[in-house]
Amino acid sequence: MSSTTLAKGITSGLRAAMEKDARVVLLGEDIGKLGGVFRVTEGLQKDFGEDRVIDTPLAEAGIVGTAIGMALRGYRPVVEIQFDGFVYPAFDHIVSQVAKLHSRSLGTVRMPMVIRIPFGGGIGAVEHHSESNETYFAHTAGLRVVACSNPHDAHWMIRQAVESDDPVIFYEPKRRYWDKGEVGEAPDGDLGSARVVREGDDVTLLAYGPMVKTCLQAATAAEEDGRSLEVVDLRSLSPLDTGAVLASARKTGRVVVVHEASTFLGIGAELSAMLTEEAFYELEAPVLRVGGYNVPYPPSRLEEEFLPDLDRVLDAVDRSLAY
Amino acid sequence: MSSTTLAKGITSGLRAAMEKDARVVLLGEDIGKLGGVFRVTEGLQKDFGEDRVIDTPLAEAGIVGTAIGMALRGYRPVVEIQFDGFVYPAFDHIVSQVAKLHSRSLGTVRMPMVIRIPFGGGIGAVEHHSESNETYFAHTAGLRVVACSNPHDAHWMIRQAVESDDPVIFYEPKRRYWDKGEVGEAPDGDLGSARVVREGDDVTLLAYGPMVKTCLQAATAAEEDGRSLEVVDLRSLSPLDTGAVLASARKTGRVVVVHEASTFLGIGAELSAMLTEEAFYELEAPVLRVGGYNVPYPPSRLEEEFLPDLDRVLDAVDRSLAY
Amino acid sequence: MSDNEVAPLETAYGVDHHVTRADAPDRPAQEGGPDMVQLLSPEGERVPHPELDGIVDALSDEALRGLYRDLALVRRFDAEATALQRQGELGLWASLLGQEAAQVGSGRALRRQDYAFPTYREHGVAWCRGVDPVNLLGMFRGVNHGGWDPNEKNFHLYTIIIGAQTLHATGYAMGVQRDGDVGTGDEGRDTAVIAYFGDGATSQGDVSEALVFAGVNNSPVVFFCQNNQWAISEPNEKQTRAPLWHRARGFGFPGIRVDGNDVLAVYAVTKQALDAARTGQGPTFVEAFTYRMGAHTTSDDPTKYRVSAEVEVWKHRDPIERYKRWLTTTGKADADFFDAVDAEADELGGSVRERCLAMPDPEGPEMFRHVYAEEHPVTAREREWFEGYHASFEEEVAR
Amino acid sequence: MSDNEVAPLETAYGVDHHVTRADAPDRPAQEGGPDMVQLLSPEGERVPHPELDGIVDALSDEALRGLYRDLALVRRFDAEATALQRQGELGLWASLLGQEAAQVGSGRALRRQDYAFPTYREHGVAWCRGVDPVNLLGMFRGVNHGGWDPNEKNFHLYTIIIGAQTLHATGYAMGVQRDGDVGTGDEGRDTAVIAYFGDGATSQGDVSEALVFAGVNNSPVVFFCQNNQWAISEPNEKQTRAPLWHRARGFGFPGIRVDGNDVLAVYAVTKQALDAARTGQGPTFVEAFTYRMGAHTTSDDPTKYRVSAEVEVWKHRDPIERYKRWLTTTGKADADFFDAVDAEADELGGSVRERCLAMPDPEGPEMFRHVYAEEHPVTAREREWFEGYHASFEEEVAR
Ligand SMILES: Cc1ncc(C[n+]2csc(CCOP(=O)(O)OP(=O)(O)O)c2C)c(N)n1
Ligand SMILES: Cc1ncc(C[n+]2csc(CCOP(=O)(O)OP(=O)(O)O)c2C)c(N)n1
Ligand SMILES: [Mg+2]
Ligand SMILES: [Mg+2]
Repeated sequence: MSSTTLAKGITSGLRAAMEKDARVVLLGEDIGKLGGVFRVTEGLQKDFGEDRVIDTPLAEAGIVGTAIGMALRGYRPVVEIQFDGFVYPAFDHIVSQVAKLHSRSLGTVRMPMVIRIPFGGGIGAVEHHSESNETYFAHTAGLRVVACSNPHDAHWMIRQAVESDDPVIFYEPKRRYWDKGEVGEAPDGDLGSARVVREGDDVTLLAYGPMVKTCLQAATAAEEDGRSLEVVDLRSLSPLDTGAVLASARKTGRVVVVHEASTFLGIGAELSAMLTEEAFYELEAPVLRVGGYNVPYPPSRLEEEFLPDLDRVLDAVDRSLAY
Repeated sequence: MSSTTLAKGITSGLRAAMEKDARVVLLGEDIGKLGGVFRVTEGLQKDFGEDRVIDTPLAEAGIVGTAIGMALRGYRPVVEIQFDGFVYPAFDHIVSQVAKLHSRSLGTVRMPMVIRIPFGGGIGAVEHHSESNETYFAHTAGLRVVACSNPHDAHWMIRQAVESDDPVIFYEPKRRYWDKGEVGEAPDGDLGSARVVREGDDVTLLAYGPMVKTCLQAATAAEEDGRSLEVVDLRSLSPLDTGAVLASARKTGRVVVVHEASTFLGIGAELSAMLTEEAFYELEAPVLRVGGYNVPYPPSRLEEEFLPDLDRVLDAVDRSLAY
Repeated sequence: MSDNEVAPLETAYGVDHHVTRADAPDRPAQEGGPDMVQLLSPEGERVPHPELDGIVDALSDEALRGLYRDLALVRRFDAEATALQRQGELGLWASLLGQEAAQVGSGRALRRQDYAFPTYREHGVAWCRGVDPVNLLGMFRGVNHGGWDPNEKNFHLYTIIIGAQTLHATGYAMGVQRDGDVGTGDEGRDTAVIAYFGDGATSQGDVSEALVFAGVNNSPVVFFCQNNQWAISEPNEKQTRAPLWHRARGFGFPGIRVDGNDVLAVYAVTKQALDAARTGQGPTFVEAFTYRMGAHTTSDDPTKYRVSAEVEVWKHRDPIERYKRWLTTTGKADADFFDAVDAEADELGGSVRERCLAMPDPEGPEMFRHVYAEEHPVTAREREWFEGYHASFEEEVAR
Repeated sequence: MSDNEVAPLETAYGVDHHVTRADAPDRPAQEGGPDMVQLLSPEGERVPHPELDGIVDALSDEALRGLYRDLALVRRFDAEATALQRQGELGLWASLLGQEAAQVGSGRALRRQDYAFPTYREHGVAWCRGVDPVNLLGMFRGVNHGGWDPNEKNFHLYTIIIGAQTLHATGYAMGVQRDGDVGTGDEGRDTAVIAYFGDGATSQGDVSEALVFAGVNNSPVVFFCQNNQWAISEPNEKQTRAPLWHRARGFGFPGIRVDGNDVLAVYAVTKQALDAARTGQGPTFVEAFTYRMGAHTTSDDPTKYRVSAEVEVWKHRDPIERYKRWLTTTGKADADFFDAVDAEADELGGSVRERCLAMPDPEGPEMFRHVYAEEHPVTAREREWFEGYHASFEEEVAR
């Protein structure tokens, strides 16, 4: 038990994974001496050497493409994408190769690769540094997509991701990197599981990554108004933990999904469709979505208005309760 | 009025657009002498010259990237992506540049670009040649995404797409390329509009591209069982014509969405979420989704089992009516 | 096939190139130019080459006959596959006609521990790697996306996305380096990787990035470009302004052009490059100058874009004829040998045909297998649904 | 600034390069090497260069002093921006410290009709293109993604996605060709395009693809690479095994290395390359060998990865000091001139600061504008919702 930041939770998770398995290698831009722009890999090159913590040329297709080759040779590569908006040059390798190689090879080839992506807004960054692109990957069969929201999960989920024999897109909520919390002795369930992080009866809030904290704050605020909100941290977006989500939805009958990504075809769309299919008669209100607007991520001076916040979550809760 | 194939409907549409505006240029692999692997650009290089019908190097990022530059110079580039699965190397340019340049430049720059993508399965092709990747683009603000389903629309929609000052991802249902039909004198509404292609009362089928025909067949078959299905050709996926979709949904109270793309975060998810939000009390059944399974597109000998067909559509209709 | 010593590379690769603004593309002559390494003329005469002769001279007559057998069998297999496609047994076929020497020459230069990354046309390399040819048909027949275990054959699956495999090869080579399997001096251990790609592929960013990564890491990988002059309908000059073998220099390692229709030259040049790689001298770019004698694939119609006179010129440079002539005139092989190979080829053709027709179609639920290595609830639920749904039809039919 | 005749290119670019396996990366010496074009030594002495002297000699003293003014003002502006960031007025700043000569030299070689495609660090080029420096701050302050009309300045928006703009530049140049604005002999019409990018960018596939497209199309584009030795924390040898200027040859056009801290050499070399482009001689790759004196951006901490001794070495090669020395010793400028420039710089700094602080924050609904050029119902509905939602708060507050 120790208190640490979300970023350092990942660092220690990576360290543990690297100590346990010599085949774990890290690849990325500036991850060596600099320790990555968010210092997540700080100290790892010093301790594990340049062969295992590889400062690559500046080319994301090259990074993921060579990581595929290393995986074929038996390595377990962990790739760092410097910022969410820089993953697209590697998109082809991720969706056409990483996601498909296991199935294409009839199971003879495995792709135990983790692609770490610091994602989302809220840090006042310039363009391309605040994207929430999880839909692209969650829609792609063959990938697992997860997002951590606190130091404990950050630590354990990265270890689980590295241990998974499937490729995992690992989203890190960059504006929560510096949030502190305890890292417990064991993971909370496996990589595909959601977790109820606050129990409640009136409305269910479904969130992941940076929005979990926002939803918890909303729940606290709502309590003052006598409203009991349940908050579920989805943790995994592909697969969705439909059992956990359904259980909560059935209990409250009202669901609000919250994410930074644009709502149009955001994860909220899938959750709404799935919940309506599975619990048609149990929902008292339509699943409501609170997300980024359907516009390119705006200049940072507008990001507070773009991003879902406590008020917008509570507004949706009100609307849900009005049904 | 003339009867022609869907492919030739596009050819004549492109020809008309090029005759009307000398700034319209075509770029792609093998689109010159060969006329494209589907012969959609057949004869155009001969008539408009190599400067306007450009056989590019084999590099999709290069094609879209240089098309952006040509658009900045005032041209209206129409890019052909040879097959759906080959668009990913250009993904970065499409989502980070094409989609954003107008807004990034505060409106001073326009991106009147069309990216033509033959899409979907059903032609017995090898891997990467049968993808339905519309979710990726429809989720991307700044792009318009449309799909034609018949020769008339093919002709007029490509002309509208070329005339649009916004970037348009133009999906062509490759297995319907050889379907014949009349091309009328004028377009059916503007580029963003859906169209009711068969009226009915019991259940609404929402489809686009190749699945429109499948749904029409299903509606004919259902008629024999005394079921009246309404079929709406969405035509535009971004924006969705919510007015038309809602009108039909309200009329029948039951909706089935059909597409080849995997259902998880497919367009059906958005339609389900939107319809449930907008017409919660009017739906008699949850919006049901019939789509590709959530697996990589299988070897072609399995594609009939992978793709939605008449039976699967009718099965969903039955399930919808059972509510 | 016997192994040889590493010849000094500098001499072979010391050719200089100087691009001026006046530099003209290769076509329409499509001559390899004075820098092209050739050991056998189109007439089947041995062209001396001080640096490479040793590699070829070290081959036993049996090995030399073996190369011929490879060429002939691969061509026969390819013809059978084309026929199978015409008869509707395959959805598509990408013929290697004309490129047999480029593939067999390089494929036979590989050691067992080496690893090859093919495109979709490397049937000759697959043959050299011991892949049962019938397994190459699965993808084209639509019964699978690749019918062999890459790790068993050290031969990756066919890659359709142009150029992607060059990065996979480079990464694999980076893994080889980390395993310490370079420059140990142990013949059975030191490992090289070879990436195959076409002339068109050189335009893809992926290929250039592979050159960057391989150069920077000094990785044991050979970039083997079969310049068959065409990328579907686009001739070479639509892809590059400079000869392709010039490309590598700017990334910090040597490039060389070899006559891709000369099996001996391809063998020698590739072997030298592979040995350079495995001994720690880093990557080499080999441009095998050859020609796609047939259509791009069976779906293609080359009469739309190229003249038959060009094909005629290249017929004269046929890789098998020239090698046969040399084997005959040097007395290394006689009519009996050629007859035996012909017979074996017919047998192979028949067997491939028979086994192709016998290939079972996959079962529907197969598509849900192997999507993930570990249980995935969405896939599991869908498979269940799928099975139930199809079972309901069978019940209906049964009733 | 006066214009000059096109000097013959072959001589300037006739330098040959020969990469051997032993080829060592440039660091840690970071010497430009014998092939680097230099017209002014770090000591401020004029190095004769038969082919390029004519270009520089044709510049009037006024023009030469103008170059100094540009360098000094740009540096001052940059320092002000860094200060504004430290004070929280900008979210980030990417300083060009040390790269003034590379940017001003190349920027002043452009004609009005030419078009430039920058990265995020081309403040000096922006200056030469007539962009009001305060507009460069908008993106870093977070009030917009780019605050000028690219078509008015013939200066594209800053591009953050590394390398992407090289393809945009190439496409733009393909448009120029189609407009017939190459090789007409009309000085006001013939147009060249310049693409700026860094050493790190050369690894991106996009950049290589741009070289392919430009080569194949013989497009009027100059690839201007500022090799400032670092890509954030990664030194040049992590990106390339060969000197960067070697890269172009394999794509079929010339490359040249110029001392990027020598404003005269950069001007001359770029002008020659631009004129070659506009007269139809196709692309050139220019590597400006320079140094990033500061951090990558204000978010960066270079002490983590580079030694101060290196920075010291480069201080000695400062682009402004050397040019000032030369202007002084040759009597082209006197103390009064330098004082006047200093005063102007201070004024610029003050004005930039003032106007930066006065920049209005964008209004919320702005984000819905310009997403599409034509009405889009989703955006329209959302904007309405947004306005209603925020209005309701104001009502609440009002109550
Ligand atoms: C990324 C991508 N774009 C386009 C294609 C379509 N395509 C298949 S083969 C081919 C031409 C390849 O030419 P080349 O690299 O010379 O190889 P060859 O077929 O001549 O062996 C093209 C454009 C593809 N498979 N992948
Ligand atoms: C596609 C992409 N990947 C990563 C980044 C993050 N990034 C910003 S600047 C930079 C280094 C660029 O180095 P270089 O090209 O040498 O230009 P310099 O900053 O030195 O001017 C990196 C990796 C990015 N902006 N875009
Ligand atoms: Mg080829
Ligand atoms: Mg740099």
